Amino acid sequence: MTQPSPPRLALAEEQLVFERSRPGRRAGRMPPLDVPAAPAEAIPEGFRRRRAPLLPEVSENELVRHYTRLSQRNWGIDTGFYPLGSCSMKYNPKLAEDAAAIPGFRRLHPLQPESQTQGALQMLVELERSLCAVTGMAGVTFQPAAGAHGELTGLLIMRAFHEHNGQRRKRVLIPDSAHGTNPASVTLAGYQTQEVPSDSRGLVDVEALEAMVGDDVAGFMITNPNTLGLFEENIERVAAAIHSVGGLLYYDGANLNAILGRSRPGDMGFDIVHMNLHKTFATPHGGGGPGAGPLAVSERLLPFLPGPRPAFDEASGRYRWDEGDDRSIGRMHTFWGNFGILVRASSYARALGSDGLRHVAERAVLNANYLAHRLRGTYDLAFPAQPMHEFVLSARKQKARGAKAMDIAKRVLDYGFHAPTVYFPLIVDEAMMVEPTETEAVETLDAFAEALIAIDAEIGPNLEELKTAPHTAPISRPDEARAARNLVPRWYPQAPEPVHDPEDAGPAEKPSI
Amino acid sequence: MTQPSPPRLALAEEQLVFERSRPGRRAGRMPPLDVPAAPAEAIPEGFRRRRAPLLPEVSENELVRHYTRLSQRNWGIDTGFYPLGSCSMKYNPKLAEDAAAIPGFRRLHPLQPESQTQGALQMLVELERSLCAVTGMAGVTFQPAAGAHGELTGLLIMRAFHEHNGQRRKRVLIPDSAHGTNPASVTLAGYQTQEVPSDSRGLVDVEALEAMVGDDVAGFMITNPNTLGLFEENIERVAAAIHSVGGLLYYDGANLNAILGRSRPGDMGFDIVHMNLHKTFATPHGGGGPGAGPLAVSERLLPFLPGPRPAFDEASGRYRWDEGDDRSIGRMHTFWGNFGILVRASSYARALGSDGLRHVAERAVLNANYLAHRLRGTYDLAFPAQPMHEFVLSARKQKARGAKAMDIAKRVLDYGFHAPTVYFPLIVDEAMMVEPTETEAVETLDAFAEALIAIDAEIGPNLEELKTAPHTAPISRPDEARAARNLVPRWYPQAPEPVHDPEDAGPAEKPSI
Amino acid sequence: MEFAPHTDADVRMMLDALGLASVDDLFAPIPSSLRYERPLDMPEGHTEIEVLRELGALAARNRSTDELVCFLGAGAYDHHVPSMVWPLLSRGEFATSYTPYQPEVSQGVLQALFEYQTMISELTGLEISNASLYDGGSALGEAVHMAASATGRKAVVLAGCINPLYAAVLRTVARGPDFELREARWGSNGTADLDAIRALADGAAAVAIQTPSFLGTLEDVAAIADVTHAAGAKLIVHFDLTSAGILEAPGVLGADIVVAEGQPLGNHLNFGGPYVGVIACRREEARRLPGRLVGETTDREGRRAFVLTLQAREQHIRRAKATSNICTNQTLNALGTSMALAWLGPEGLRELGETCLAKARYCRDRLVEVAGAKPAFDAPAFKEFAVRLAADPVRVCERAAADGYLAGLPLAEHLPGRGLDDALLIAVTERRTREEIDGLAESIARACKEEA
Amino acid sequence: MEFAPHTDADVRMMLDALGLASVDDLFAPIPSSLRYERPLDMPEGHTEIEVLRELGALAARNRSTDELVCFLGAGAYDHHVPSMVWPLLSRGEFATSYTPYQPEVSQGVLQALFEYQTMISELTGLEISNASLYDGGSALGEAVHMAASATGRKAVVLAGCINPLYAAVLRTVARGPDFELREARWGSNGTADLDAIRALADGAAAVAIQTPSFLGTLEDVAAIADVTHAAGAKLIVHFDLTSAGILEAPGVLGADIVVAEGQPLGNHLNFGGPYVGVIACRREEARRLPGRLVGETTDREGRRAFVLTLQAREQHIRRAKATSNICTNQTLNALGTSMALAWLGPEGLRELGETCLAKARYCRDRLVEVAGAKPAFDAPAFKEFAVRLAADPVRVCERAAADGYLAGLPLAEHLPGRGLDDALLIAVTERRTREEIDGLAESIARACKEEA
Ligand SMILES: Cc1ncc(COP(=O)(O)O)c(C=O)c1O
Ligand SMILES: Cc1ncc(COP(=O)(O)O)c(C=O)c1O
Repeated sequence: MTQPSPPRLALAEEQLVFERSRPGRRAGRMPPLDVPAAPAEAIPEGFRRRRAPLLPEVSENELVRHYTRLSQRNWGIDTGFYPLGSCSMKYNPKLAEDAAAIPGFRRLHPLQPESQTQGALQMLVELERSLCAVTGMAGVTFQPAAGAHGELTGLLIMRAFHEHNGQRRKRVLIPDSAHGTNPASVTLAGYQTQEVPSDSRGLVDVEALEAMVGDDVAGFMITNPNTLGLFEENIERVAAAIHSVGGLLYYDGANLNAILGRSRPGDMGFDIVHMNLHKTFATPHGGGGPGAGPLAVSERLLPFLPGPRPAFDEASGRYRWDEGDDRSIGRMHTFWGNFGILVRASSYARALGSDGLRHVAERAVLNANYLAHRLRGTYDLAFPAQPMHEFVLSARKQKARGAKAMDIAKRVLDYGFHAPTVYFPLIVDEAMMVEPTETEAVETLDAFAEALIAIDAEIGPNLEELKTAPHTAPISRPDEARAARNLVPRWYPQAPEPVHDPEDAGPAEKPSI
Repeated sequence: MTQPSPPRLALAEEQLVFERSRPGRRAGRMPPLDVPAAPAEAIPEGFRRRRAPLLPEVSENELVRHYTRLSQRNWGIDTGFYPLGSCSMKYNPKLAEDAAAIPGFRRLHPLQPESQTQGALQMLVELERSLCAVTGMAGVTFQPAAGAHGELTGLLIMRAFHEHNGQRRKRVLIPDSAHGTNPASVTLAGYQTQEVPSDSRGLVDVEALEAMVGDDVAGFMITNPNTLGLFEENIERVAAAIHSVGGLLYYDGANLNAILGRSRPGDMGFDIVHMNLHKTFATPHGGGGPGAGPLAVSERLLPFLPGPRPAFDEASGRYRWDEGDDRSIGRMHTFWGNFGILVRASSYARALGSDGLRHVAERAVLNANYLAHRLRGTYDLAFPAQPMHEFVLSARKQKARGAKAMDIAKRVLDYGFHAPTVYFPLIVDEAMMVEPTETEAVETLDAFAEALIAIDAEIGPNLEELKTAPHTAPISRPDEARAARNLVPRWYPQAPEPVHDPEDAGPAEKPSI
Repeated sequence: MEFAPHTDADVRMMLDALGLASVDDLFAPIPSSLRYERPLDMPEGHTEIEVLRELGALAARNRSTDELVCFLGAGAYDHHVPSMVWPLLSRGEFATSYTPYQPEVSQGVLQALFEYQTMISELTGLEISNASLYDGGSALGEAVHMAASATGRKAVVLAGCINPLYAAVLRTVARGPDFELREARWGSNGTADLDAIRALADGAAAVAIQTPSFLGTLEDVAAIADVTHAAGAKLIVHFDLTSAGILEAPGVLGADIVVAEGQPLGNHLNFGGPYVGVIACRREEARRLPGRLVGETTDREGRRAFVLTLQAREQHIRRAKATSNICTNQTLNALGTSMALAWLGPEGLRELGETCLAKARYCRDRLVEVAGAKPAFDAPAFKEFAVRLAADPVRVCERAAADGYLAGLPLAEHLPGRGLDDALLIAVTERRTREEIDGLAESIARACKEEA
Repeated sequence: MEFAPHTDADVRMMLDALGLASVDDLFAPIPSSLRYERPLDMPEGHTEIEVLRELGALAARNRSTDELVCFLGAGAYDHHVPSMVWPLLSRGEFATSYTPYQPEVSQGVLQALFEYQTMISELTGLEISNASLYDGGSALGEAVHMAASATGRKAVVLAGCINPLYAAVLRTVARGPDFELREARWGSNGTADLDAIRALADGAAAVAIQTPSFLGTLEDVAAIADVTHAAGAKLIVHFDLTSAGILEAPGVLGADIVVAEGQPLGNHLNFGGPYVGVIACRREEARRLPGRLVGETTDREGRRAFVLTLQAREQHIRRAKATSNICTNQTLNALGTSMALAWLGPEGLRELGETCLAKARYCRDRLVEVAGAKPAFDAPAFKEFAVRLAADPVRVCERAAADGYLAGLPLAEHLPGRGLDDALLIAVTERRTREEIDGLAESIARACKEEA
């Protein structure tokens, strides 16, 4: 029988770096001044710092230990299976790290003249071609630093496009299963969000959508496969409905992994597409970022893309920055985007290639279907349709027996896996969203399935242990309400008076995404 | 009260990489052939491999996890305090890793012509100067890959020197407290070892030594401070005795850290000195190696050094390899030694410099004395004299109460530290040899002292737990006798028949060094 | 090179378990009209050896700051990245983890972010830092959002010389909420003009300044704070964290929101990213803060624990009403910043500031002396300064590049119409030696002569 | 830059606890005549920034194989090091650990070494591998010690063309035990001459060969094993592990001890080290094996555990009677070798062999065709081969270097007096492309013409 695993992470607590501090200790030093020191008056009266900042005073030895030990209290893909739905936590090739560390990339200043950065520009132009091939779109901006940044960029393009056509539209539609960044981005772009209901199959209710469209609709944003892992089979009808009122169709690329080389957003009628390279193109997510969220658009939207964009000049055979004209919405990133991540993504695109990317989708969908198949006897599938690269379970049956999705997720940690995404999408009760990705072996899927089945079996005999899980992690469940109520956002040499602010406690069952 | 610490290492077991294997799985691939494939007859009949080797068939994702998890089951300096006596487990600067990774060093072929390797040669020549400064010797060979390799090199030089003088000497003397490599190296050099007793203070019994010398003595090998951490105050008299019969004095540099910039082997009368750069010069020990054991000699022995040696040619201003003449003992390393380690050591020598190295010795000796002071009330000091950079405790009192040095060492692991060296030097009963090094903070020393004191206090109430320690490590005490009796030196798809070989079980209380 | 582990036998077995005949059946949910049956229009896959060869060849077509001695700044700086930083950040447990949604197995990242927040709080003089934004430009945009939300106003005064790239980003994102941007021209000494601010601050949500400014000059934060607060507006300061060892924290001087670009601490130049947007505010504004925020709490056993907190601000809960849309941020880069700060410590940060200050002054003096350059502005500066040259700065830079120097940023392109056609912006970090500075001065002197 | 954490206050407090007045008192045990009071005759300390600048400048004075296309081998090869290897090896838990004396907290290194031993066993065809030796040269020396101990004899026959650098190391270490080295000249086809071996094997402890030989040629291991064993000697084979995917394991063909240089698998060129000496033997010889050996056992709970075993062979127990003096070895490099092998897997290792084989043949053919070179030996070869050129190979190499090629090793210097003054030894790994090979051939052709 599958059993909880002994701890994989370090259980020993680690002091704060500040608590290791001793006055006068040092790690780094500056070279001795080889020029005259600046006179005191170089900094005007009142501009000079009075109290030194409370930075840690710790030796390099202790710093290295500190961060090493912290890392040992953290789970990564390199630690084990990480089936976080919607996040495509696939293997991050080490090849990409080698590529990004080449000094010719890593030590390049963003404002060097084009003549000194031809290789970087060429890399971008070639990556743009690959991303266009994958999405079926006409051109790309690399400026967005993440998916949500791409969304805002896309919505501002949408707005610029409509304004260019003399239209001040109001509404942007999104499915009720949409990710939170979608409505948040809509607001930031100055639009209002309107949610389209899902039908009983978990797909956009096309009739409802058709009833909602109107000529104040700027566009419709959706992932496809959608956040339930289901392919929106009526996407062409959706596109027709939106286009019929002059709206634009926005593709949230979080789930692009499912269809690489198998279907293209451009062919579905999408006008704007962002990609999460930190998902689909396997760049490491860094504990929260950096990512890269390049945005691709169709021909007619090209002029609206943020500038400058990398371009190849046939005549001179040189690469250069193209500023665009005044239709461009302007800059979205201080420089050119998360170039270091783009190098990694480029290495991935080159390694996989046309054939390999297609295999990615095939294996990702195969793994998800296989795992869903293994679990559907024990947990309810939120919707019965054949999923793509991920699927959503509902723990409603388990909840009825006493264990909520959150309990199950926490217990999964004891079994030696990361938890799935929970409580998302919002439209599913006790949602557990599982995305195995293509880089996991079938044995891993089997072991995970057996763990989930074992956890279900614990509900009777072992409920208390389940509800207080995890037991083998570095900490047990933290008091999140207290964290919000009595916000402690930083360390102080003496603990400050607690400040109570009851308003800020979020819902207990927050979407973990 | 100081308590055992929760586990720092991963407790979850990790399969063997072979057990993760699945037929047909792959990680690496070769580029497709861009030249004609070789015809079958390119390899003669009978030369071609018949059965494919049983290498693991594992995806890159699983490989990265495998080695990541294995690492999490291993203790390093970066994990925590590592007071392994005689090993100078000090902080290994990350700066050194950056230096060694510069492509101009890392991707240099050893047989490139001198004109292409001027920078590497210059680095070696400059490092030689620093090592000469530290040791007070005249010249260095970088070929020895570790301390023991340096010993053999030095002993072969000793032999060549005597033979050059027409003498075939027989004996090499070593103290009875010597490290095992010393007598082993003596044998390999074709000499016989003779042990000189230690006196009641833990120093070489000079009178005994004087009685033992004779003109068949090729030389005397010793560390200073010796392996008890005590400075051989009579070293000049020792040198005189050895030199009086034409013998040579060999300095085993394992303890050089204690005297950096404070005293020099050359000034003590040593003729041959090896350094363990993986100790004194802070290069990482890699789980057992690589190290670097350069050997320095006095003027008269220079011609006997292995060639080629890096040299600077004043006339041309170029660096070159100097083969030496036929007095050279010849090559000890296929190429020039562990160059990548030498780059690291060079970065250390440059970072610390003359002032910094002196501070190293000061802090190392201060730390050892402080820690000895904290512990001497609880544990017996093997010898009462003021120690240098390390000290040897005897757990004889504790043994009488039921806990051996080995038990205490194992229990130390539970308290969140690496164990000291135990059962070495052989002349101390229940030896525990503690070398804190200079890079540890006083809080760490205090915490370690308190742990050792707490362990002593466990002997009464908690003896069973102590004697079965460790309890928080990835495994409990392994059956070493069984490992030797029934040697399982590799994995097999099916476990082979046990082969019993009772002879090979070593002593239960092996020196851990 | 592919990374999926499936053998043919695995695929067969799995399809069998699913009762499917072929891999194509997995894509049955996609209408046939939408199935893409051709190979993607891109090269086939390549092995690791080939990919590294290709990308190595591209990288070799760049002339990086390994090759050219870098005096170019303008928002991205060639500071030293301590050797310990990236090996630690690259550890798989950090680098390959997602946002810490499951705190029980994410204490490493959470605690490291909590420490980062503390350091940012110390440097900015404001209590609350978030866990990072995209970059210095987007941080400015988010700060304006905060100020607008706090004041219910929609205008922002850009005062002094703010990096035009930051301003450009702000201009773009201002289109969504229709923020009004009012530019208060800077004075002839290269700093904000208090009267100009006063004239425009009325009814504004915020006044935004940058100090040291894009031109390198130091702004009088306290004075500007007074003017700003008098108009009921919030003061946003874009700050250079590398100056924080010697320059007073803007929060102490009256700033309400401090933003910064964290690249100069612990992050490589990377041709412009990934960098890290820093934002800090007062406790009163905590609920308006964009992005992730880590807070301290306890677990069931009362042990200290760290969690993402005040999530009710964020998109995944508040959705259309969230303070921002940010989800993925720049955590790893933020940890790089905090590791670099921990490595420096208070004394190292002070030394860093003093060193940059002294070297920039020396460089300016040398240029004046050797190359006949004229300081473009006379306000006190930190590590960056503008000089006017006797020849076209673009041509001078080209010539200097041939000598091995990245001489700086010709200002005309970035600040057109400001009479800066002859001006060059030069940054001097602690990595530059006197010899390099002397070499630059000579190279520029030569170039000016040859171009004259 | 110093790494000791002591503040002045720490030092004071600690000295006080010890009742000492000053740091100098710590050195009281050193007689005053031996106290060194001057500063050491070397530069003062430098900061990280400075040290990296200095060493970077030195490295820039080298022309590495990043810059030159490498066809040089002769014992060190420009094979691909998989990207995953060094980031994993560099993890502090591996890199900063000592020899695994405390198995309870060293299972990571121990298990990884056990896996390494298994892979070496598979590749060599012998059951027992140790946990590494220093390098290929010293491994040969240790093998001869083993054979001498097993046979009680003192002579060793060096047959075929063994890398002269390995032979040189053997010659040096042979002085200690007074081993007698007998050189059996190789045949005109560049392989060992069976008759020459037969003539010398009598009373010898071992016959040692290298396959592929230094000249790249393949030896007939089985035939040599017969001759060797007929004389009661042990057969030592120095093997190229990169060929093990296509060449039969020497142990299977009769070798008693197999040694190798592990560099080509997973280790960078590093100007000659750290590399890794490989040694494997039959079970009967386990107690003669030098160095560390990891064995499997169980812990008190019956869980699988790994330990250093058969330690009674080793210096720390057996002292003067130990099988070797080795203590510190090359563990990290051995793990690099096993990671590279795990990455390749059986199929990758086979591909590697086939690729090197094919490319070396193509290269040889091109040189013959384009540059008028003549193969120096006609025996089958693997990845390395010697050709005779129409011009002085040293001069040709100089010219080729100007074209960007590291053309190979002129043999005359390493094998003087063998009539090889016009011979160049060329290695072709899987990293070389057809284009590079064609380029080399053209460069050599040009050079030969110009030198003629
Ligand atoms: C469906 C969906 N949309 C958008 C996003 C936001 O992307 P990012 O985190 O890259 O900003 C996510 C991230 O999880 C997502 O899953
Ligand atoms: C005193 C002493 N001598 C010699 C050696 C051998 O050095 P190495 O392990 O570098 O071969 C050691 C190693 O621990 C030692 O402590």
